[in-house]
Amino acid sequence: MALEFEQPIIELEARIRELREYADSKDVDLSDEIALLEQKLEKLQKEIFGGLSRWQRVQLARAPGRPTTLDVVEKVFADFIELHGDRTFADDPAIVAGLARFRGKSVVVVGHQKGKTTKENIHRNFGMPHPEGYRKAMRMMDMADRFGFPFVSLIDTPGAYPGVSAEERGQAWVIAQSIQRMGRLRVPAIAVVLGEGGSGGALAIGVGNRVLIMENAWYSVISPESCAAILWRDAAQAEEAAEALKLTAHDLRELGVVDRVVPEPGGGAHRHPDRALRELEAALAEELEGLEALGPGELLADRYRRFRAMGAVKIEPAG
Amino acid sequence: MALEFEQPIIELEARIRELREYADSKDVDLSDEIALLEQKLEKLQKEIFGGLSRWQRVQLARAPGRPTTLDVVEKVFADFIELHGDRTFADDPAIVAGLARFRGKSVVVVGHQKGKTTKENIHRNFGMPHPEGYRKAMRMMDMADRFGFPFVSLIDTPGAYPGVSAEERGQAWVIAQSIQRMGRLRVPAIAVVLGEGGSGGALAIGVGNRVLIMENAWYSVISPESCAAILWRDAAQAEEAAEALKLTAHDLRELGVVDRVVPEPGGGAHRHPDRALRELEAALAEELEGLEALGPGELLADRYRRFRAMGAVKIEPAG
Amino acid sequence: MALDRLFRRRRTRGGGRDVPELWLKCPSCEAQVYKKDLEANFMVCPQCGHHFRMGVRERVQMLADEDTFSETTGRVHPQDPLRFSDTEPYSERLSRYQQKTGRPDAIYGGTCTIGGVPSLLLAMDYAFAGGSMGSVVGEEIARGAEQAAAEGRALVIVAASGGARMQEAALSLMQMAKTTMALDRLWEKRLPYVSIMSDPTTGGVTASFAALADVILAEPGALIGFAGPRVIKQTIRQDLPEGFQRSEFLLQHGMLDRVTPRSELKAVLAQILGLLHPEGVRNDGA
Amino acid sequence: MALDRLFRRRRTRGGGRDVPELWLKCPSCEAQVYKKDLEANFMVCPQCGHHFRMGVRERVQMLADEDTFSETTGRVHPQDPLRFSDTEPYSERLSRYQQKTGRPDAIYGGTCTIGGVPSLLLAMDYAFAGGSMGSVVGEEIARGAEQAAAEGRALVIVAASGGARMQEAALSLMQMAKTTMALDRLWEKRLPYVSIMSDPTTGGVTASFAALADVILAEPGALIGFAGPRVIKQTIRQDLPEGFQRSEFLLQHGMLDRVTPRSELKAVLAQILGLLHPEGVRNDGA
Ligand SMILES: [Zn+2]
Ligand SMILES: [Zn+2]
Repeated sequence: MALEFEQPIIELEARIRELREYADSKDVDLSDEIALLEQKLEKLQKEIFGGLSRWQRVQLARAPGRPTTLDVVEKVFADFIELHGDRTFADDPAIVAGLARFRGKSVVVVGHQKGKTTKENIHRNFGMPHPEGYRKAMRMMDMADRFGFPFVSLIDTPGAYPGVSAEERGQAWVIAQSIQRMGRLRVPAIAVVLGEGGSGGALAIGVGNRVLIMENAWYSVISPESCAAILWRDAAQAEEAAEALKLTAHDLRELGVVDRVVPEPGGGAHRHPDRALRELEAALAEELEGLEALGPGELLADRYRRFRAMGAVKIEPAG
Repeated sequence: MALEFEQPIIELEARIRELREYADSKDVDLSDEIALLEQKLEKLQKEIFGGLSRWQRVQLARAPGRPTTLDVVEKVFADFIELHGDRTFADDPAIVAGLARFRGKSVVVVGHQKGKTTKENIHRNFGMPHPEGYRKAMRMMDMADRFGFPFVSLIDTPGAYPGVSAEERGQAWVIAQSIQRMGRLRVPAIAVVLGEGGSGGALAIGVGNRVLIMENAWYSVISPESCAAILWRDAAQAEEAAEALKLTAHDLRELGVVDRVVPEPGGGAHRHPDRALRELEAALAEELEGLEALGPGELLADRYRRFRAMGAVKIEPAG
Repeated sequence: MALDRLFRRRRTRGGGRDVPELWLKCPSCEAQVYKKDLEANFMVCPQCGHHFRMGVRERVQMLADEDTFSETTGRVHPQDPLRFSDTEPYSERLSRYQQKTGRPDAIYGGTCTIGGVPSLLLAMDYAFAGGSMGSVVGEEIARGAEQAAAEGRALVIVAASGGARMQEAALSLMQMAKTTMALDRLWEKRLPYVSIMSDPTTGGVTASFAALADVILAEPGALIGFAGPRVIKQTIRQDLPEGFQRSEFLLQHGMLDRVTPRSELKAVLAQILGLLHPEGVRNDGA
Repeated sequence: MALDRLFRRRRTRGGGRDVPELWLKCPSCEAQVYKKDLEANFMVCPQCGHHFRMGVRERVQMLADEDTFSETTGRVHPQDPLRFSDTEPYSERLSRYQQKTGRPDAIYGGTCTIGGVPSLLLAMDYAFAGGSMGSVVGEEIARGAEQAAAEGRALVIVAASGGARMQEAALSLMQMAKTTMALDRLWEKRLPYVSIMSDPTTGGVTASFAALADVILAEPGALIGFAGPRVIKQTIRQDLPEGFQRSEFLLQHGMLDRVTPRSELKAVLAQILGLLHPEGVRNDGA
């Protein structure tokens, strides 16, 4: 299941593991050899991960083993309790929501959820929400506002589900409503792009005072494959489309679309999820603390300023 | 189509009409005879309508020709424009909603709508809303609050639809939400029971600062037929159930459930809809004027006081 | 109105209510269960997990922290404002239920802590006229909400009801608005309200305060809905789908936060209250 | 993203865009329609009522009261922040559209009165890159909302768009949040916003400002939705239902207030604005 460009790292890791096991079982001292290989591993990781193409990052963002919303609520938050349903039509398993504690204080958490197995993926519709998912998210935003709890969203979706049922029940409407609802939160709101940030289905829960992104996540208006299919009329040009879309964490930091890149350990979050989540926890703690000083009106104004500034235009002076 | 107890009135009216036509066609003066019969008619109407049983009122409340929401918005309001949809699932024809002008000022109007023909009745589900109807109503309440317009609701339903589809989509939830939403209006709200006020499906749009009722309308927790079916285990006992439920306008005025009974002309609103609607217009004008002096907070407090006082209990002093 | 269900049920249940039975037959797995065992297991069938209905005192005992409960209900008494009579005068019906339950009407509750969170806990009594909501139930719930708001408590209501009480007609209907509007006192103070739906929760109770909680929990297999199944069957003239209007169905349709077995109910409730009312825990006042 | 539709359409349409044609074939009834007749009829087929796409100038002329329109757009110019290039560099694409339309980007509008109500009217230009929303469209809409709020005007936006503009990638996506949030300036002032959806209104435009109006009107037969029909077909691997994603379908599904033929659009819009912004009419200011 490893990605092609990871192979050298994985092979080297395997050799180190073997050497360790051998040393342990035979009770010989191979610490010098191991240390050498570990240095080599670190160098190799830096080399490979320092030179990742955008398309390779997209693959990392989708890699199995990468922390999902349920991993985050379990390991970054405490006392998580999942709450279900949109009180209108259904419970959507593609979005997970609930209450939790973060550093002792209550927070509301909402995130896209992909499955870890094929069966779970089908159950969770590969993390592609129906309108009900966004209505559940909005209900959670209401709850955050009602109790004055910070709102944390975790983005990891290829996009909102593009199916007949979703269209019939107003996919566009509910995404628009969710953007609006989140923009109106009177509490601190932080959005984190965990893996895939696919279009409006991602943005629907992305209207934070701060928007964070994991180092190997992507976030854009369209997936590279769909973009290639439309602009190049060939989905196989996804690699080129990924380059053109400038959809990586560092690209987005430069464009001002995200505020902070959460570093992933060498090898990527999918290979070292716990370390990645500790980085995320630290970043969340810092950002939340920074927002705590702001009152409801200031938070609203701060969020409007943030998104109002988005875009690249040249404005002629009034004649 | 006339009700049994109306027959003598209708016959007398027919005779007067005949006499008039005869006098006109033959050019003879029958004005004394006609005047006499008209006096008799008035006496007869008073007699019959003064002694109506509760069950007879229920029949009047359902009589074809009685003004419906669409008649009210056309004749009592000006510039009505219907707005559709709950922005979630469907447009429910059992509830009509829109903007209109009343005495020159903008108002939001929502009401149950029955059909006047069988075909229209099927289209409008006999005035029994699905959850979507109540969500449309709530959207209109939002609009009234947003613009500061008075909210007028017109109640005329046997009840919310008791079907599988309605249960699946949360009939109970949406009725509760609609009661809550209307209770939270920061604008003057007046509810008028036009015809049938059947249970929670009526109350969902009945949380007014003032609740008016047409003289021959009914309003209760259950229809007489259903009540009889449950308590007497015989739907044919509806007449007795109607008596027991004390569901007429005057009963409800006495119980404090409604604030004002809008008088209907002799013979009932279904036979003289325009005169009935003029009475309604005058009553609405007076009540709206009375509420205009109150600010948003006062309107909320007024509405809470009104409904908080409902019920008959005896409270032991604290020991 | 789902009171129809009450009558049907009572007829199909074996045995008079006043005869103490030592053994009960589980309606789900048909096992014969020793009543004491059942009571020790919070009225959950040890064989199959079927949730029997539960008395209100036992309910309060199960949810309130030990030795923290103090009753607030009991001083509000029903009237017969309509002098209602069907096959039996309402006033006599009331007396009968009052004698049977020892309570003035279909609700029981008071102040307590739950997992350390100061709360006002109310439980509807299905044994009293099918838990139907008339003026007294409405009044106690409104008072409960107001008291919780005034004293900084969470509100917890365990619903068990066939709906509004027909014998108080329009006045019962108005309780739906009264209870709903009283909940807003909690909003103003940012105090949480958790609704627990037990078997059955239908009619005007579901369509008012029970459906408007911050968090809605339901017991497994509970009948929950607006219209009663019999009425719906008459309307659609078809058999109802399997599992229709049961907790699990409602959860799938997005109406509930969780379906929680009775054995976990106290823990889940305490966790939710602790998260929604953290100041309450910190102050540690009851 | 429903930009895919744009490309498909352009290929299947007969005739180059730059050749002035005197006769057009109606795609609905297949009648040959004299172009001048069509224009005189607001681009509605006189035979069958099919609504052709309409130019933005004609749109503004049709909706604004005579001699009240004053353009506010045109000073915001697109950039190429990503130096995007697919089969053609974005910058060249932009120049081409700018030359073709005479406008810097896919939006045109200004202040006017509509039925006497002071308004800010914006129309998206489908002829410019399929009416796609990049930074300029987002900026003009945000400015429009802010100006309307500052000057006490109603906001009216005529949507005609395949969705967000891919060539500005994440920045286009952010316009969905920017435009949505700017609408709240109108809320603070109790000023109305009416959205008019014309053919097509899809993708990020539907999923942001276009769907969030106080009143949503749509033209008959317009394609309206989130995902494009081709994408949906690929997803479900089935043919789409008849009338799917057309105005009338959306109305039935509760998403629109009214489907209004172009011949009635001005009157209906004026009536709604008059009701929602009565002070505007009283002041009679433009
Ligand atoms: Zn059992
Ligand atoms: Zn044609």
